[in-house]
Amino acid sequence: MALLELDGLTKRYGGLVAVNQVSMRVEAGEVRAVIGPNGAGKTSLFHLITGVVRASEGDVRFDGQSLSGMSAYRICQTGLSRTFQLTALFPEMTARENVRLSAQARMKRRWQPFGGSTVFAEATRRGDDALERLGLTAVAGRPAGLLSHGDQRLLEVAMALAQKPRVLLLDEPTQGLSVEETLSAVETLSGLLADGHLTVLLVEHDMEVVFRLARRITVLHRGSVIADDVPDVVKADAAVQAAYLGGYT
Amino acid sequence: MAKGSDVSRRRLIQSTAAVAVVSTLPQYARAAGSIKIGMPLPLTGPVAGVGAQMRRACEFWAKQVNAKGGLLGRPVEFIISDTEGNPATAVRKAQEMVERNGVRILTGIAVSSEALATVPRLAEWDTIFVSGDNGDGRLTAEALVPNFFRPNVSGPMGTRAVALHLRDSPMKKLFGLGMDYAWGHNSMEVFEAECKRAGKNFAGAVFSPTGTKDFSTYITRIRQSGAEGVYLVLSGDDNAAFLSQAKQYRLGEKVQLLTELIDQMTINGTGDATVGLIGGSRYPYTLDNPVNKAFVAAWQAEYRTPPDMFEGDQYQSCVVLQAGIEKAGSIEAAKLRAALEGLEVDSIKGRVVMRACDHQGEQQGFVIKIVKREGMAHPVPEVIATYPADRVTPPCNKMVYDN
Amino acid sequence: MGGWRLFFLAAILLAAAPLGLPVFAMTLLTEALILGLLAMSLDLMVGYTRLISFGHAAAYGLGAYACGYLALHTSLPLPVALLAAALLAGVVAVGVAWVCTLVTGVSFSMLTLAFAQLLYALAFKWTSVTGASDGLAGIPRRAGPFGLTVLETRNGYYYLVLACMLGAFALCRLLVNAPFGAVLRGIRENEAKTLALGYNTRLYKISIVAVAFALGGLAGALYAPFAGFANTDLLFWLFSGKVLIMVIVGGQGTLIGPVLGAAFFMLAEHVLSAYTDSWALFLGLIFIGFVIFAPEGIWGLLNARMLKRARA
Amino acid sequence: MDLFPFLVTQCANAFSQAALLFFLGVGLTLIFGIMRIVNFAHGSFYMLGAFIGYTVAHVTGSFWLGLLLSPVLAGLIGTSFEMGLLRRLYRRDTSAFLMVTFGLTLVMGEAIRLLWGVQGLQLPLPSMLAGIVFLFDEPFPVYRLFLIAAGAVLAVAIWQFLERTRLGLLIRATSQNAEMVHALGVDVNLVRSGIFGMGCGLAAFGGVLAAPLVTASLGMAANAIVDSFVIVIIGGMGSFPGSLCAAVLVAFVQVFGTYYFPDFAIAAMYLLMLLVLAIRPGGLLGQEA
Repeated sequence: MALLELDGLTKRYGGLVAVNQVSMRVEAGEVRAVIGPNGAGKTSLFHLITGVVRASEGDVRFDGQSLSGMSAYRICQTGLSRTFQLTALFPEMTARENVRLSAQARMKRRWQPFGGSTVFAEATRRGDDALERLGLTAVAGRPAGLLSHGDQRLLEVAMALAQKPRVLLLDEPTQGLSVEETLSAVETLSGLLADGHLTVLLVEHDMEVVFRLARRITVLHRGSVIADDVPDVVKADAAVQAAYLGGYT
Repeated sequence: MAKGSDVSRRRLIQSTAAVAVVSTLPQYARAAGSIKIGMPLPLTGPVAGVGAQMRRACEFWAKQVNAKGGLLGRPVEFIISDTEGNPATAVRKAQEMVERNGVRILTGIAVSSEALATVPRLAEWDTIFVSGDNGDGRLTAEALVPNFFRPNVSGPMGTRAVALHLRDSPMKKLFGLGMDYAWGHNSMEVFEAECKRAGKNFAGAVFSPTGTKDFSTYITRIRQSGAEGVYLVLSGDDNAAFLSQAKQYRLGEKVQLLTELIDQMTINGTGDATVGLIGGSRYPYTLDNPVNKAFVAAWQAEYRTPPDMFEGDQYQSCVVLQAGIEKAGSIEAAKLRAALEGLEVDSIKGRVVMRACDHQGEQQGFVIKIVKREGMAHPVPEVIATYPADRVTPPCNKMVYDN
Repeated sequence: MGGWRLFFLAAILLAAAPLGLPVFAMTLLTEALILGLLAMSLDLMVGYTRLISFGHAAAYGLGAYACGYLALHTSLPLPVALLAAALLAGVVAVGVAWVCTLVTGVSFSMLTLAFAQLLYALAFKWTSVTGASDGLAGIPRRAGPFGLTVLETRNGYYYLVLACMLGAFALCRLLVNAPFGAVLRGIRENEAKTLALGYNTRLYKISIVAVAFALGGLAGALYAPFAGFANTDLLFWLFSGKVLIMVIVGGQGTLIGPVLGAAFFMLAEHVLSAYTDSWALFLGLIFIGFVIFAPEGIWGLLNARMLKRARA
Repeated sequence: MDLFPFLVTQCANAFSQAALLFFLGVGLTLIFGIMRIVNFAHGSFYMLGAFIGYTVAHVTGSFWLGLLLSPVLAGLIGTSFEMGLLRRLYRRDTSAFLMVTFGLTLVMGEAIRLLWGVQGLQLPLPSMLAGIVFLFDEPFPVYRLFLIAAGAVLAVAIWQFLERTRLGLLIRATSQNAEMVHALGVDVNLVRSGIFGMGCGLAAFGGVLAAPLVTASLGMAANAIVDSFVIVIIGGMGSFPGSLCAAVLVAFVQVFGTYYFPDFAIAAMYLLMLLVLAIRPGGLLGQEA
């Protein structure tokens, strides 16, 4: 059984269909990319999976359990952690506090009103671990709002990682980065994904990034899936080229 | 209004007070030169107009007294501070005057919520409070405390005067519009009882929240009631707003407007909208008696305007206090209280008797009509009826009348 | 800052105050501490969670009316009445917050204002309990069966207020420094992200509003027997606005700042109004000056000074 | 009074009140939509308008001149306040605006007390507005009809301004997306100052028109602040048609609520706000759902 299954997922806004009958299976340990031109419905798909937006039709199953009707925070608690297309951090907190707060969300006594030094200690340990894996240890003490844009993108990934998610959803992790920043970020990410412990669903615009990181690609066009296969096959797919790669130089 | 001179004057008063209070022990402060009278009152906020009148009356009285060598050979000095009409501030200011400035006599405290919050503390402070304008009937009924005295006219007394006047009027059916406030409800209760006693048809009353701006719905209600007269218990901005709008709807052409009280300041602010209004008055400066004539003449020499309603009422309270202090030969609360109880004074409104049972000053009641007069910029009140003290003063410790 | 060390120093100084201060200064200090407790409770919402309330007078008024009613109509000892009033405010807050947290930003502020005004209307209309516009007057300080007659004296009452203040401060400080407080800071800086991390942010918001109301209610409950009355002015929106300004002028998100802000606001108004009728003009200019020259508020100003001295 | 004439009169009452609420709310809506700031001083500009209107009308003997000059003067004061003070604060959070406009409210209230005194001031109507008409035999003041007409004219004028002019387009764009206007290469500072002044001017316009009903008095500001915020929130923040709908809705609830349930008059507006926001968290015509 697949870890994450989408089954006929549809979202309509009035007459507009943002996501149309999308079905997809992501196996444990897989790194899957969802690509498509602007407005293809990639981010909408993420919003549907994570419960930010309610689906008009269809279902999301995670480890066999249906997520439909669950609120966003609860879905996150089942083990799905995401990053945002537009960087979402706690700008006045240090990088370390950012990951700590993220890690704390997965702990039983995350709400503890007094004391809580053991909670903090454990959360800091998990957070520091995540920072190290993304090479951010050197900037751990800096306020997140003052980090470079590249580090901010990686910090968001570190926050998701600190939650030890069973599925990691990355929404355009290199969005807005310069060429050099993108290269180094991709380097870091591919190192992270190399060992195959993580299950990743990746939305990305940049083809270079997708082909470096993903082992399987789903192509969305106007809300519908038009291809779903390994990178080489997708690259060669005529429909995909027409819809997407054709316009991409 | 120019405030500059007032400010420096008060600063002077404050600093002398500060020097006088070398110790926090009240005994020493009391032995100091002047007689200090504390006056927390609203100088800013919606009730500031009333506060300004009360302050002027006290300053005028103090000047008169001090020109004649003071009281008990000591000069009189007012310690004045702004309460914004807020009871929390009023209590704090009063407490400061008592604890820091060694005050043993209070006046001012204009708003009934301020007074009701303050009076329970008087015993603890060992201080006498002589009201200058508080109309809330409860202060001399359920809420009476031994150290409170009211030489001024209360709300029920004003209503009673209007009601007595109505007994002789051909109007049969009456309606009421009151402020949704203790004062409004108390006065309307008295009015309703009086209507029934006089065999009139009381068609009901509505109450508007304080701060109401649009009275159109209330005007519709009054019109629909079919009453020939409507009794108004409104004050300040609400009163001005209602009268302005009633005039725009030509309400006065069909219904006689009656009011518990109206002062010259409101008349000046509302203009012709008040003409024809019949109402009670705590003090109409047009009263014809020698004491009042001398007072009005002296006042006009000082301020070039006639004294307004709250100015007259507050002045009378000061005169009563003066007589009390002279009789007691002291300002200690116990002695002053004994002296004030049963005290009789010939004041600007005629004879005032501070009856011992509930500390209400028995005095005449007046009914006025607002008229336009040649040569006057604003309409003025004209006294159309006067009722003796025993008819307008309620039974002891009561707000409602039984005859 | 050596937080707790400063706390104990302040506690000792305040405890010694009755020895050195004149009578009326103690009255002012007591009232300042009560208002400080109220402002501090609002800081939990405004400073730590960015929940800007225009209706915190609701908590104060509820506490004051509840405590006043109990003191006038029952023989409950004062400490019990205080706790009951605080509890009532906290419970009411859960309902209020449940509705208010449906929206965010200025709409949240306006809904808190709406609730406070509805309570104000209720206090005006529920005559048998609240005394309508007259309010409750002559509220006694009832010592009760424990023989705590010391609470009836001025200094005894001051120590009660001081104890409540210090206790509440310690509680708030523990709360904001615990994991729970870390989540509040997350909500303050980025609520959507906090939700996405898996926190039920609405529950956290409702909880903190309940704590803030309970402590604000405690402040109101302390005020009623202190001043001897409770009336509708304590619930009016203008008072809510003043408390909010106390928090901001003191320095939001610092707990101690709002306490200083409350004392400053009250004393500035009290002292200025004794010298000039135009006190509002000067007070207004002072606030504008603070926004421009001391954006971090009074506590920020003091902190900067202390840092400078430490460096020198 | 029969039911039909009663309903006509009450509706006319409600529309005249709606006009006053609309003048009050629309200026705040414009300011909020474009600047996202909480302007506590809005009620003070409303009050200032009434007092300036009174003085101009008394000095010149013309109500109309008062109605014209007062918004202009108040608008200029508002603009200079924005340029001198608010402009420094756009990078700061809400609390800075709260405190600075609260401070301004205190300063303006006291300045007005010093200049005009504590006594309420009546603004007399020109004779053409002082009359009365009969709606099905029920007397109704001409002035209230004039208020309704003025409200309608102003609503159309603002609507046309927003739809047809470049500045109007900018305002609509900015209330949806502040970044976009930067991208269009517009002097945002100038737009902000202008809009703030315009909002204050509209409040003053409402103040002059309200003065004959309530007299110009020191209590005007405090009530007006809450009323204007309620209109803006019920209508949906930054939505011009929303504030129009909200003004009409609030006025009808006030007028009919006061008639049938006088005990709830004090709470009607707040209950309405709770109800609207519980159903539509963004307000009647607001964007955020």
